[in-house]
Amino acid sequence: MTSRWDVERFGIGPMATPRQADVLLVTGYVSLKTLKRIIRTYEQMPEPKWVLAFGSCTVNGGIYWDSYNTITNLAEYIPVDITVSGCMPRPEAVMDALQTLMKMIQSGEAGAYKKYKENYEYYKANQDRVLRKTYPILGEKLIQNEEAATSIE
Amino acid sequence: MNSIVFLIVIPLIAAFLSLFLGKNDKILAYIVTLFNIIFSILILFSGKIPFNVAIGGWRAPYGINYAVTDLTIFFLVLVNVAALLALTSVREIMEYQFYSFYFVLLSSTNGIVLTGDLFNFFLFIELSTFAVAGLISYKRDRLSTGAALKYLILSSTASIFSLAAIGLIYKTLGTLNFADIANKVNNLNEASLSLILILYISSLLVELKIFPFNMWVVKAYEASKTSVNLFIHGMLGTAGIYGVLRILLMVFSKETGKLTLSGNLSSILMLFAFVTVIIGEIGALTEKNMKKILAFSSMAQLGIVLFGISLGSFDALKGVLYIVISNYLAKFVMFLTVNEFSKVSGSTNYLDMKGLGRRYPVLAISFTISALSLMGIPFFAGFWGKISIIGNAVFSGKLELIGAVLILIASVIEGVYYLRISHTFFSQGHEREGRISRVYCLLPMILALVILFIGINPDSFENIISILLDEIKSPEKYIKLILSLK
Amino acid sequence: MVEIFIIPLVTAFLLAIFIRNKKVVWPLFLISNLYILLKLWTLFGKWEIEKTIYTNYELFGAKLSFTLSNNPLGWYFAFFSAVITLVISVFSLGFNQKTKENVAPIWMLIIFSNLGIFFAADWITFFMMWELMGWTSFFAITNGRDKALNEAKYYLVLSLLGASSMLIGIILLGALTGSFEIFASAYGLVQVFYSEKALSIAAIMLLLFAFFIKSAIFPFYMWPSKVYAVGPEDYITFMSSVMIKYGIYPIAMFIVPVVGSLDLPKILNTANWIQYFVGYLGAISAVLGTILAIFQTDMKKLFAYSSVANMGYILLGFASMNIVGFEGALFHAVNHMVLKAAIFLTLAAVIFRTGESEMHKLGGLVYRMPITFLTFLLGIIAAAGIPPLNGFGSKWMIIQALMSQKMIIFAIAMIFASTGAFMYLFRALASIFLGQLPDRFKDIKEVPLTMLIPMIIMMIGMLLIGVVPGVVMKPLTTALRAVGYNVNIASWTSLEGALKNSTIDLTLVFLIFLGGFVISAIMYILGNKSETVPQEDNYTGGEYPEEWGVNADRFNYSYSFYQPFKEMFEPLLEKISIDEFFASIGRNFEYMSATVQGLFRRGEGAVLLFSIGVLLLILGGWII
Amino acid sequence: MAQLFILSSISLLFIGLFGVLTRKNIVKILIALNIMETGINLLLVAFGYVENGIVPILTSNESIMNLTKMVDPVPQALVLTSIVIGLGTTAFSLALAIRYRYNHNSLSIRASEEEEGVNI
Amino acid sequence: MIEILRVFLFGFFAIFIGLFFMGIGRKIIARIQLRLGPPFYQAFLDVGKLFSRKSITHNFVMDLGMVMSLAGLVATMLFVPIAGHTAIKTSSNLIVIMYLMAIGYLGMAMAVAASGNPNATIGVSRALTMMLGYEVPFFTVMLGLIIINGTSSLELIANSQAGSILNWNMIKFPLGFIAAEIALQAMMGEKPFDAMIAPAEIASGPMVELSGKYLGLAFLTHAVSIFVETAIIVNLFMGGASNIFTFVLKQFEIYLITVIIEAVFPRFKIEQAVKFLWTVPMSIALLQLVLIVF
Repeated sequence: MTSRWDVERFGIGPMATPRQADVLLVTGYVSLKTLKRIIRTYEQMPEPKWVLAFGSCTVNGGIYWDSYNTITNLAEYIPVDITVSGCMPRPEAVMDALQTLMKMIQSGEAGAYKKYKENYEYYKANQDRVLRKTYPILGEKLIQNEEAATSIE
Repeated sequence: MNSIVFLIVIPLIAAFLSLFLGKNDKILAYIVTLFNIIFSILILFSGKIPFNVAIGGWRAPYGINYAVTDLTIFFLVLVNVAALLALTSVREIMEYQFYSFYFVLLSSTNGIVLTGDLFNFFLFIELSTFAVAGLISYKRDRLSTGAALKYLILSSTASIFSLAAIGLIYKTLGTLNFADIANKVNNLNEASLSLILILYISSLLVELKIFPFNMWVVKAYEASKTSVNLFIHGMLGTAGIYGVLRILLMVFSKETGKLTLSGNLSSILMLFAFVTVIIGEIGALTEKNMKKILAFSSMAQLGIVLFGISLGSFDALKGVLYIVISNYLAKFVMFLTVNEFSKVSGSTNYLDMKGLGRRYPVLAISFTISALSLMGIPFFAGFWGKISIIGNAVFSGKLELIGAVLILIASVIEGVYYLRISHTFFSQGHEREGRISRVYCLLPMILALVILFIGINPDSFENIISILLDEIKSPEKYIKLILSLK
Repeated sequence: MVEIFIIPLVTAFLLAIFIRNKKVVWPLFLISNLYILLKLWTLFGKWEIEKTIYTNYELFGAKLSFTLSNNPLGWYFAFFSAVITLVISVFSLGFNQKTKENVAPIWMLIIFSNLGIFFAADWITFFMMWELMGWTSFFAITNGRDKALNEAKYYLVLSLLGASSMLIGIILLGALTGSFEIFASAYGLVQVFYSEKALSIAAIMLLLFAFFIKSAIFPFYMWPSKVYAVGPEDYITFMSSVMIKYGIYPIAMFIVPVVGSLDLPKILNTANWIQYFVGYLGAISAVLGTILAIFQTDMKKLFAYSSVANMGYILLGFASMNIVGFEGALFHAVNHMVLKAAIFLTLAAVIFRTGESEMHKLGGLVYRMPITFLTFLLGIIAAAGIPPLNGFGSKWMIIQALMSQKMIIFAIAMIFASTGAFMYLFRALASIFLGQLPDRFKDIKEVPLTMLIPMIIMMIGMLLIGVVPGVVMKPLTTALRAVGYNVNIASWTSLEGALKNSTIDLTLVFLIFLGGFVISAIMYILGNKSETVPQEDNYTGGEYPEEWGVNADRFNYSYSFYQPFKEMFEPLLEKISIDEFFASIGRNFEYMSATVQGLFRRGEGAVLLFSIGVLLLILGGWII
Repeated sequence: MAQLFILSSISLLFIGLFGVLTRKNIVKILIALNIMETGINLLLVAFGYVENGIVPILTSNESIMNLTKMVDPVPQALVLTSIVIGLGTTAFSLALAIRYRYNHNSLSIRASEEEEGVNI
Repeated sequence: MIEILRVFLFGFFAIFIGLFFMGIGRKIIARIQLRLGPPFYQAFLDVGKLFSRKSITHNFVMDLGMVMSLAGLVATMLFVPIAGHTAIKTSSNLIVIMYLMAIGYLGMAMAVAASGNPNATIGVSRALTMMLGYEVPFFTVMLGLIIINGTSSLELIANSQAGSILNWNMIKFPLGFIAAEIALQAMMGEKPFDAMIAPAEIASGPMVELSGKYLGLAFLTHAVSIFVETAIIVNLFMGGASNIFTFVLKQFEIYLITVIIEAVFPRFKIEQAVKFLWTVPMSIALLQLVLIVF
């Protein structure tokens, strides 16, 4: 996406925060840890929003298809508008996908974010099922420790 | 008006009587003190002032004489009223020694103010020294014995010096009468006059609590009872101021109404004065014991008084009189307040008196008013003194200017420690068992109101002071009166 | 005329009697202030009213008399301070329901001295009122709490030192000019200046010393930060808005006319050395106050330093010795009164509800206290000197004057300070009201009505003065004319600058701003509608902050707000520490005190010292 | 002769002063004080001393003729008084010294230095 | 009525020109980096898109602040004479302009801080620090021009340079112009002075929580600020212009310089930036000031 390929000529540019973004590019395999963050990022994006799943890993797990901590299909957890296959996909493919997405948006086909709202329970259940296995690294424990430390003082 | 001698004699008789009266001493003390007050007030309003009484019919300068002038009667009233006020702080039953010494002190201070003879003056000072030392040692504990002994040794040494001075005067002038000395003082050469003054002043400065001569003060105040503190402050101190005024300004003054001490003597005195002020205020700065604080503070106030006197101008002298009256009243208020508070709190440490000002606001406010007056804050009596002294010091010369600045700085320090104490009174404290009767709050309140009144309306006091100043300005009247010259 | 002096005294007495009954005290306080304000209103224009008390007390051969006169400049200050006081006293009604202590009687005495300072026609009266204000504020600051003692002591020492220097200054002045009346002594000083140069300058400097202390100008800039941090909040509001002006008023009244009428040699063709002296102190105060304010973590300290900076601006206005600068400085004095009162009222409200004055422990209060927030917002906009509010006009006038006098260093210092003001003001805004609301403040409420009304009044006041500066400028110019300055009566809406073609119409500025607002609002309305999310919903790189033990309290960026900036200045500030200097003086005095006490504690040595004394007497008085 | 008196009195005075300044024992200090006092009394008498003078008592009419030869009586009166006072002082001081010894268990003037603390 | 129309006309004109500049600026940067770059109307499209999206707000302060920020800048713009015209007859006082601009920044800062995101607050703290950095040299330059002309009216200063190009302050006071240019670079928040945005470091700083129309308003604010700042420089140093096209052209020249600098520079740390601004441009400006005054 750098100056050699220059996506900016289509008016496309990277944004630093989900608040400013229209499209979420999920590039590469999605581990459970990543999924959690992807979901939060996705939920923080203002509507309308679209998801571009990038590479085989997001579609079927790719070479991580049997990994214990990698999900195989991103679409089960957040609605995906368009996917790019390949491992890795070439930049041309990505640019093509983006342009296709633009066309889809113009024709009104791309409305997956509505699906997410409608079928929220489904997605939520899927997310919960896998995310139950992940625990916060510090979380409650840290807070408790700190409280204990302060009470000792 | 020969009966003026009663002022001295009756307390002396009472001193003997008190040995036998036992518990009735207190009543006797009140009676005698009241008698003295009433008597001096009667003299004040008799319209015969000024007059001169030659004892035994020996006309001055040959005999001892008691002269009553405006200045005398003013200090006489102050001394006697001080005695009464101080007596009110005596609550417990005292043994006969206390009252006996008290009567001696009363008699001798009255004598100091009344007498017109240098040797007589010395005698009364010696007598008062006894009395004070006795009163200080009344408690008989370690502290008070040490303090009394210290005071006694110091004042004995001082009295030897003054005796030497008296001898010298007699040798050179052939007389010991105030008026006669004043009349003849111009015949003296500078050197002898200086020596005489040096020897005499150094003993007076012991009573005036001026710095290198005042090592007894703090211990004596700390060791003795509040009533004794008040005796020292109100009677001895006031009489001492009278002595300085009379002897420096009216007896040994070569020009009328000027402190024309020979050579650098007035500068040295001034140096002593403001060193005393600084020492006093700095000493009080971190002190916790209220009595010591008050001792340091009265030291400093008398330093200011001496500073004003050594300036040698009448405006400054007016300021001195304001300071005298402000210090006189304020210290009474403070000592009485501290007395009451320390009874409730069980200690003289001011930190232990936390919160008492909330329960007894009258006392605490009175204390604050007196503190502000001592600091020379406007609307209180001390201000009129301070502005006068500082105003005259600024233009008198370099040393005077430095002195004025130091005194102002000292008053800042004074402000810090006094208002800190006031604040402690008003801050949140814990409950205490003891109670202070409302009656005891009354006296400090009245005295504080007097301070406030003088501060707001200096006119009321200005008239008295102008009469006093008139007398100091013209010692020749005094000479004429006593020597019956035409 | 006399009533406004008697009423506070009587009220103070009554307040002292009813001190334990809060239901009586504060309404009485309010009524008394209301009365004073109304009375002052009727005094406008009646400049000839005068009341003299004669005494027999003689000083320098003349009988003293105390004169209170309705002088125009004093009225200007007194009136606006009375307005502020009234507003604060409404606030106090609600604020003091919780407090245990009661500052009202002392405060009333300070109001008495306040009026006295502004209406005194002679120096002795002025000095008396000045001293009264000094020690009463000590008690008001401590207010019976031990934790405030050290700070109050610091203030007391400075204020007594100032008063002492003022006393000597007054005495010098009286001796030089033969009069204690302020105006007469000003004329007299100008006449004797050339013959008694050293003494006259000494008198001016001694007076300035006192005024600088009271207005927290550079070497004495420390006390506001100490005092405001511990004092009772409603009284501190009064102090920061009204009392800090006590140094400004006599400078305007006496120093500026005197220095203005002197013909001193000019440095570099711009100004004389007194102007530069005053100006440099002002510039240093403005810059240093700003820099220090940026680093504070306590909000009251922050605004204390902001006051120091503002006093610096006012002094710069005086230093310009230009009528626009002079008017600007006086205008700024009132503006600062209004805006500081507004800001400190909000701070008091915040402390009333949260009990917290460290900024990094607060945050997000806008969710719970919107009106307080709005007042604070307007207050800081005014304090930053941004146009539609009131701080702008006066700052603008001062800068104009400085530029017209070619005082480039001062103008740059002023710009530095007012740009730096954005930094600390925004810091306060962001840390207190914006950001995340900590859990422990979840259930606080907006302050009660009696505290809201004053804040709303202050908001209206700031906006009113900002949009219609004539509200203040008309009385000011009228007063200045009455004093004898050759000024035009200001119009309601516009301000005149010192440079060519520089009249600005503040109402027009406001209208243009409104125009901009309308355009902006149109754009806003044109946009799609928005959805409100809770404060926890924030971009965090996809992380859940709570999983990392980060709660709302920690999720605020407010502790080392300007850390890089601070690192730039730290080496400089560490080297120059006036605070440490004063502290070391205090310590030395304590050591000396211990030494002296030790001297008196000794058993022996009494006779030795006695002999030394005699020896000294003999040496000094007899031999030499 | 008078010079001799004065010289000796002044030397007594300084001896006494030296004693007061250097001694630590209270009794010794009091003795030194008394020496000083004696010195001063001697001084006073010396001031009124007249070489080959007579007693200042008017015994007969002739004695009026010898007024100039009479010793001045006033210093003698003064000395008498001051001796009495000195006696009183000494007695009182000694009484206090006993009390001091009783309280401090010592007669050293330094013994009272360590006193600290607060009492009513 | 006419006045109101003029206000709207000037306001929208400034927005239009600002967005136009932004678009061209992006294109130029792309060309410098050997890219094709977006079309020049891309900025309009962006703004249109942002305003049509749904947006997220945290509380009313965000709405108020964003509106205030654009309002402040537009109001400032109305004071700046454009080719000798202002929307409403005023003396176009420089100090008023400088302070009015601040209200826009304050509004923006308030809005983003209200979101409660620490990144935004960090960004604002950096922006304000930077502000202290550039205001001082910029004002120093201005001060020289004000003192030599004896007026603080921007219009009069512009008029005083009428005539040939040699009358321009840019030629007469080259040092001042250089200092002002550097300060302008910081004022616009372009590289190397863009520590407050720093997308990779603090997630685009103040803009981190802005979405939809809020971001749109921020864009517009930026556009107007470009317009205002370049207009001030044009009036101060390039003698204004007789007609509007020349004026915009001159503005564009100024903008071009900043864009070119931006394209080739990396980023200063914030304290480095402030130190740089207080040493290099400040000393140049002071030198200029001393030359002018004495």
